[in-house]
Amino acid sequence: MTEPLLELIDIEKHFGHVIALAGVSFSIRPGECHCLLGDNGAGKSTFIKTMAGVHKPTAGKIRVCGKETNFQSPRDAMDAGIATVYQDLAMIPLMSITRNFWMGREPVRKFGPLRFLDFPKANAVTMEEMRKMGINLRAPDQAVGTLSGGERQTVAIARAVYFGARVLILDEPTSALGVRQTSNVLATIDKVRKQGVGVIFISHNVRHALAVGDRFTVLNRGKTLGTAVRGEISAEELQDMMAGGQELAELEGSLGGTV
Amino acid sequence: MTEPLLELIDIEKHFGHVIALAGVSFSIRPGECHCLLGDNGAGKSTFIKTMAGVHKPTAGKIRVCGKETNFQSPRDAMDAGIATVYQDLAMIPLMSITRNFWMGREPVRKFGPLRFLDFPKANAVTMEEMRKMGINLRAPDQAVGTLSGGERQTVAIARAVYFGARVLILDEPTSALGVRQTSNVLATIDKVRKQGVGVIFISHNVRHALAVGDRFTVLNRGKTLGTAVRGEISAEELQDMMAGGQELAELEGSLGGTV
Amino acid sequence: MNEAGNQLPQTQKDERLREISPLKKALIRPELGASAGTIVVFLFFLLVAGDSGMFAPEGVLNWGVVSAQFAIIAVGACLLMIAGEFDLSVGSMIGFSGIVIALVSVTWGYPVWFAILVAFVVAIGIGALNGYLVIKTGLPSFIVTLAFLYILRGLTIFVAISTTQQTIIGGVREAAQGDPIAALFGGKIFRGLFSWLADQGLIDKFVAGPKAGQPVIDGIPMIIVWALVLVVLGHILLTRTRFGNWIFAAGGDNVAASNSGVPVKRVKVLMFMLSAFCATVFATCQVIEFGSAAADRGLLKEFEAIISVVIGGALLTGGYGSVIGAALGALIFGVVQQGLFFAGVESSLFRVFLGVILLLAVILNTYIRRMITGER
Amino acid sequence: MNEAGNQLPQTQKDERLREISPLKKALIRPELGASAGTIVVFLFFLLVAGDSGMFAPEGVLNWGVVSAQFAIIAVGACLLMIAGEFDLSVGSMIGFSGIVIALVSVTWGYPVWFAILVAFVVAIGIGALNGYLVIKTGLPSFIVTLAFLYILRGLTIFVAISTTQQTIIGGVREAAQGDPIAALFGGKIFRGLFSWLADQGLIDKFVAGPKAGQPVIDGIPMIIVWALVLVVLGHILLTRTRFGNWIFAAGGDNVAASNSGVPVKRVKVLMFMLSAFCATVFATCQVIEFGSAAADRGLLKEFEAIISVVIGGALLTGGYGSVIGAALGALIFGVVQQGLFFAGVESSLFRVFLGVILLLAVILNTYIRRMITGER
Amino acid sequence: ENERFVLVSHAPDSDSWWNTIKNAIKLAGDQMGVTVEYRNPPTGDLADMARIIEQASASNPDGIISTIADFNVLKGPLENAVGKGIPVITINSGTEEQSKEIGALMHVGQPEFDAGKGAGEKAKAAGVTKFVCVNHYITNPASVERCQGFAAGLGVELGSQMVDSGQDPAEIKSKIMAYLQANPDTNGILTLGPTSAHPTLAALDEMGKSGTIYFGTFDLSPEIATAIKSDVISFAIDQQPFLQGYLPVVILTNLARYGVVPGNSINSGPGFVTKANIAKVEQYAGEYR
Ligand SMILES: Nc1ncnc2c1ncn2[C@@H]1O[C@H](COP(=O)(O)OP(=O)(O)OP(=O)(O)O)[C@@H](O)[C@H]1O
Ligand SMILES: Nc1ncnc2c1ncn2[C@@H]1O[C@H](COP(=O)(O)OP(=O)(O)OP(=O)(O)O)[C@@H](O)[C@H]1O
Ligand SMILES: [Mg+2]
Ligand SMILES: [Mg+2]
Repeated sequence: MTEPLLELIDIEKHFGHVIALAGVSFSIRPGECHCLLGDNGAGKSTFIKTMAGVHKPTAGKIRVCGKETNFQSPRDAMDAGIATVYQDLAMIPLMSITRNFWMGREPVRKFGPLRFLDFPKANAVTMEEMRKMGINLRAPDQAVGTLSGGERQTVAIARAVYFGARVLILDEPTSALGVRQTSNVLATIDKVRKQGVGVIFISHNVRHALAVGDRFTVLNRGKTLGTAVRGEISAEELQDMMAGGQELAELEGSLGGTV
Repeated sequence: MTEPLLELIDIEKHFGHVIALAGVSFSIRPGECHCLLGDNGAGKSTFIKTMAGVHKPTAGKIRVCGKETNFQSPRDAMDAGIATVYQDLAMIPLMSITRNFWMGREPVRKFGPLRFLDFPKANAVTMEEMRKMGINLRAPDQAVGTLSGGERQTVAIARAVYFGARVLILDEPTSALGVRQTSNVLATIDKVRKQGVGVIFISHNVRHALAVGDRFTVLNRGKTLGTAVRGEISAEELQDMMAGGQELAELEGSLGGTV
Repeated sequence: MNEAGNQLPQTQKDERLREISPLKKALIRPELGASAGTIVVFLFFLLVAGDSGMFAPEGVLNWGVVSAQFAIIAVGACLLMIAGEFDLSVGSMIGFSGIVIALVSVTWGYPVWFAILVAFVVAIGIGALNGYLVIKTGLPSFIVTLAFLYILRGLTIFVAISTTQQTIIGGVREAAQGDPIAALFGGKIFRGLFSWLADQGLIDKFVAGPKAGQPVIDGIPMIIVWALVLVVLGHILLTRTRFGNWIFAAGGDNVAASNSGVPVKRVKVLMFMLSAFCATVFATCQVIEFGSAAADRGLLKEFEAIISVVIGGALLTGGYGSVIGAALGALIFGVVQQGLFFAGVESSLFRVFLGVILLLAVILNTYIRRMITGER
Repeated sequence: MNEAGNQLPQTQKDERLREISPLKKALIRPELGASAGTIVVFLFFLLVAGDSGMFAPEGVLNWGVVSAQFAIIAVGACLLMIAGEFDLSVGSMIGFSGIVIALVSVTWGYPVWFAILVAFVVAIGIGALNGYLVIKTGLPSFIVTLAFLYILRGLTIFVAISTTQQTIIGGVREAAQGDPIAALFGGKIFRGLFSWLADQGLIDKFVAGPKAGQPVIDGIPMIIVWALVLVVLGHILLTRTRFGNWIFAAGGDNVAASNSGVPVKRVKVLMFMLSAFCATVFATCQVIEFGSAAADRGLLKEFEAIISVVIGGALLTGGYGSVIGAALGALIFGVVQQGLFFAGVESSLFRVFLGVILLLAVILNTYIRRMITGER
Repeated sequence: ENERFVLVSHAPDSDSWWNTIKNAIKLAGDQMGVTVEYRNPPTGDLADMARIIEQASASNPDGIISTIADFNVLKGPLENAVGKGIPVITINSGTEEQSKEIGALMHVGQPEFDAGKGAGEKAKAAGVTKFVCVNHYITNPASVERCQGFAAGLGVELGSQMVDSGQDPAEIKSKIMAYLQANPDTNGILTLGPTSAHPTLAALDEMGKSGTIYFGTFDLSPEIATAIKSDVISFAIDQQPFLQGYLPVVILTNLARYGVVPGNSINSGPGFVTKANIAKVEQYAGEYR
């Protein structure tokens, strides 16, 4: 078994009097897609923000390629090869596509001691990466605000893929997407995974998770309910785990088992 | 066949140089759940905002119980018995649950010529309606900002159900919800429908739609692709219609048909 | 409160919440910061200026009047701020209304009640224009009312100079003699009570000068009455009526509110009009009391109104606040300003104190608000 | 631009878009409103004040210097506003820095270059404090800097009066004689060129008084040089560097930006420091040129800076704007202010004009911005 | 014929005292058949005033009339105007020496410190020992000089006897009342103009102290005149602003037309208006007096 790219051990996170995470462990290996599932408020977003350096854990350890690390800021995590597509996208509508694409990691060209943004390169890369994702842009200096929701989602993923050398985190990338856009995102996950990147995929949709996942971890009320490997678990079992079991059963009955 | 509660005929809506709706017709009868499906940007939200009086249609007719009407404001639509739960919730986090619940239709008590908010009634009804939806509130004057996402969603639906005498519109109520919350919402739709309310349900998720829908209308690029009745159409056909067909096929193959 | 049908048991949640003490819970209200501030400020001045006459009847009246002035404009600013907008033109409006009253009554010779009526109509009209521009263009009210800050001040000076060759127009007191409406703004009430009190020896009498024999306080100025009335009405409007709920909603999230059927635009325009109304009340009281109007009246009053409101716990971006808080903010502002005089502090330091108090109050209020609303 | 791998063909989209003309597309830039405004303003004054000396060399220098003054503070305000914050303490900072320079050099007798250094260090420190408070407390910068507006103005008056018994401190010019750093702020350049021009008869010479025989314009004041340098550097910083991208990002959405690895807090604090730096440049130029510092310098300059920036097309809430636009805004402001004098308009009307121009500019800019950014 | 002069003052837009001067230049302009433009820095910022003088001289008028509110600031621009051959007359604040150094034709005005000192000496004679100087315009240097002069005339330290009152009448009034309550041994008041004098009158009236405190003020207005008559105000320092506006226009016109000019500066004040000479003054107070 390959060594995990990223390992989180007994992570706790408190916000004032709210305990969002009460000891969660998790790992991701190269080339696998590890799905993080769970109810609303289970702590999924909080957990991945901890991986991404946005939150500092109250307790617990983070290991990158076996070495214990402390992320002081999202930059640290990025520098360690962890790229994240947040649930709320982290795009700035007033700025151009190129500027958004490169935000925080702008390419520079040196003129003696001075360093200027390298626009030709930035634009070219942006156009190319978006094209790879299946979107032909009219112009890279178009404002992100003028794009459709699906297009914005794609910019966010393209950016993460381009920079996300080793671990790619996707927080509910499909929840607001249509059927075609969803297929596209799932196909992209598959493609990226085959390149050896570890993908962490968060979803409420068991079917989406089963379509691409290699391992499945279910969070509940800030704790792990356990991790399952692909093939070992059925859609129904997963669904039950996520929802907590008994109550769902009766509803399923009255609705014809189609949830 | 019962007379439609609400009928929209050849609705068009332009925003500046964007044509969001290019002639959409739609109707809803008492006690049915009519699902509105479609890709991102198909115009679903724009369409239901037109029903709800938020947008005025550029062209087309709206009939309420057979009578042609022009909604000048969301209030007009509410007064005609149309209640809406928006995709972006329309809740104000800084305000208390009761104030949010009654927003725009506050109950008043008269003191001679003066009219004051009737807080005892407002609080009691709020507690009671939330309890009916399965949520026991600690206090009705708690700020909505302190509720979890699922709880907020429930307040929005409870409000719409309480006021939504005849037509209830739900814009993607389940997209951000967990499995259990989703079941809850679907069960509520079922309950409300049985009371004779016409429910318009918008979703990207074909399975959710099939679970509760009586009729299914698919929008694509601002136009109707057609309306199907429950039982006449399978999940696969619906999915294909929503996504536009051929491209999806290949993806499905590589992902094991589980989208 | 019933145990039936509980699919999502609330009690389970508690496992993930640490406890908040019930006392803390009872105390956290929007006005808490301002109430605490008021107590601290009074204790402070009792200590450093207790024997300077600050808490003698005349002293109380002194800072009472100043606080009342702040309170009058703070009520308008508070409701407007809760509705999500700003009015930087309050100060210019005060100068403008005053000049209108003096011009119509003294220069043009109409009765004072008519002049006051004209001033109210014109000012409220301008308030409505402010509001109309804000809702129509979607521009931030900061910019629109900043433009009116300049436009109104310029017009005031221009009108005053081009009609009377002066920027101060006097003689309003003489014109207002016997005018019933003017007395509503410039008179005093409870005169009988105070002379009785003085006769009983409960308050002092003048011992020398032209007023020898009269009580040192001969009544409560109407400006204090106006302030109290506006605060009480504003508080009831905001917390007890349907319209009050709409004010909160308009400021909290105007799209959400208007989607829910709240007539947001009407609410906002009305609040701009209220702000203009309060400015005109302020101006009228001042003009009637001092008998003259000047083009430079009200300079920087908009900031003082905003500061009172913010000290009182309102959120600058709207949707949260309290009229009682704003009134307490005005009280703190007035007491500190006058108290420093009583305490004999170098007067230029007043601004330094004001700035520091503003900062401290706002930090405290933010902490309280986050506890109440779960904001992050 | 390649035809391969196009799963979501872009071309299909066009069916739902009406056409925009290419000319319109080429023109819509953030500075468009300000550029158009500049042209209109110049045409206007060429018509009404063309023969008043406004466009003679001295006239040009006159409004040039005034515009340069506005431009210096507008650059700081512009970058800060794009980064999503406000600074209402600019005016007080100008007064404060000036008094510091005069106090250290004249009253305490240190060399002027040292006094200037002290002023910059203190001012930038206060700017950093402003920024620190804003990011640390999460309070709106409106409130924090409003507090500093009062605190700094109060301190300025207090310090001036308590050390020298005056609110004005003169004698800086004498102290600055021969000081190399002072010349950087108060000197003139191209003196040789201008005396040559005067010898050629291209510009007039003084005919009387102590300066008889010297050209009426003997050089370009350093304040214009500072303005140009700051505008050019600011523009390059904003549009051509990585840091510039961070400024946009910080103002556009600070959570998104910091999640993407932009050091938002650092950017904001630095922009507050820049704003203080610009205010101090302004103050230093003024003190060295006029030889005295007064406690009332810079009153209301914060609004003038904000107005220039907003006329220049920046968005009050951050994330959008241009330094060139702000500079054009400053030019419009300066030309209108001085031009009205040249045209002989009643000066109280200046404010009315200013307010109206502000409104018009902002409405135009909003329209342009919506076209560019697809905002709704 | 139809010469054009510019008068530049240091007062903010709303300063009412300058109306007398505005009226005077209008009258003089009508009488002499010339145009006189009035300019001032809107907020009273003296650096802005320097720009206005530069602007005025760039517009090549036939003469400039200006105050010397701050010699340091205004010296350069005024020298340049003189250098361009534009005749300059200085008025109001500033001294004769400063005016000469600039190269102006003459100075028509009253030195602020001396005016304050004169008032202080008068007050000392009346037995004033502790006073309050109500400064409604503390950021203006001339205002502080007046208070300092008054203190010097009394022979006491100014210290905290100068109050920064702000410009709002109600605030001025309540600040005076607060000050007098906290310092009951105050027996003298100096106000610097109608803006602070009127609320002070109201404050004294309300405290029943009208006439019990020695009260002097700068400048005149109808209210001040009334108060002098009723013994509430002991004197008003009248620098006769009318002359400061009227004379320069007449002198500059005659210089432009006939080349004649008086050789000396003119002291327009301080003149003390008391009950004795109030009658004449009263009729035109606020307009020409
Ligand atoms: N900054 C914060 N301050 C206080 N509480 C927080 C904060 N962020 C998150 N929480 C709380 O932590 C818990 C976990 O939230 P989180 O967003 O991680 O859930 P999630 O699993 O992503 O849910 P969803 O499926 O709805 O996105 C929630 O109860 C939430 O209210
Ligand atoms: N106010 C507006 N101004 C301009 N264009 C708009 C406006 N509102 C919506 N649109 C455009 O109209 C189209 C339809 O948008 P709408 O929000 O109705 O789609 P939707 O079907 O609800 O999509 P989703 O599934 O993503 O919610 C989109 O192209 C959108 O960009
Ligand atoms: Mg989440
Ligand atoms: Mg939608």
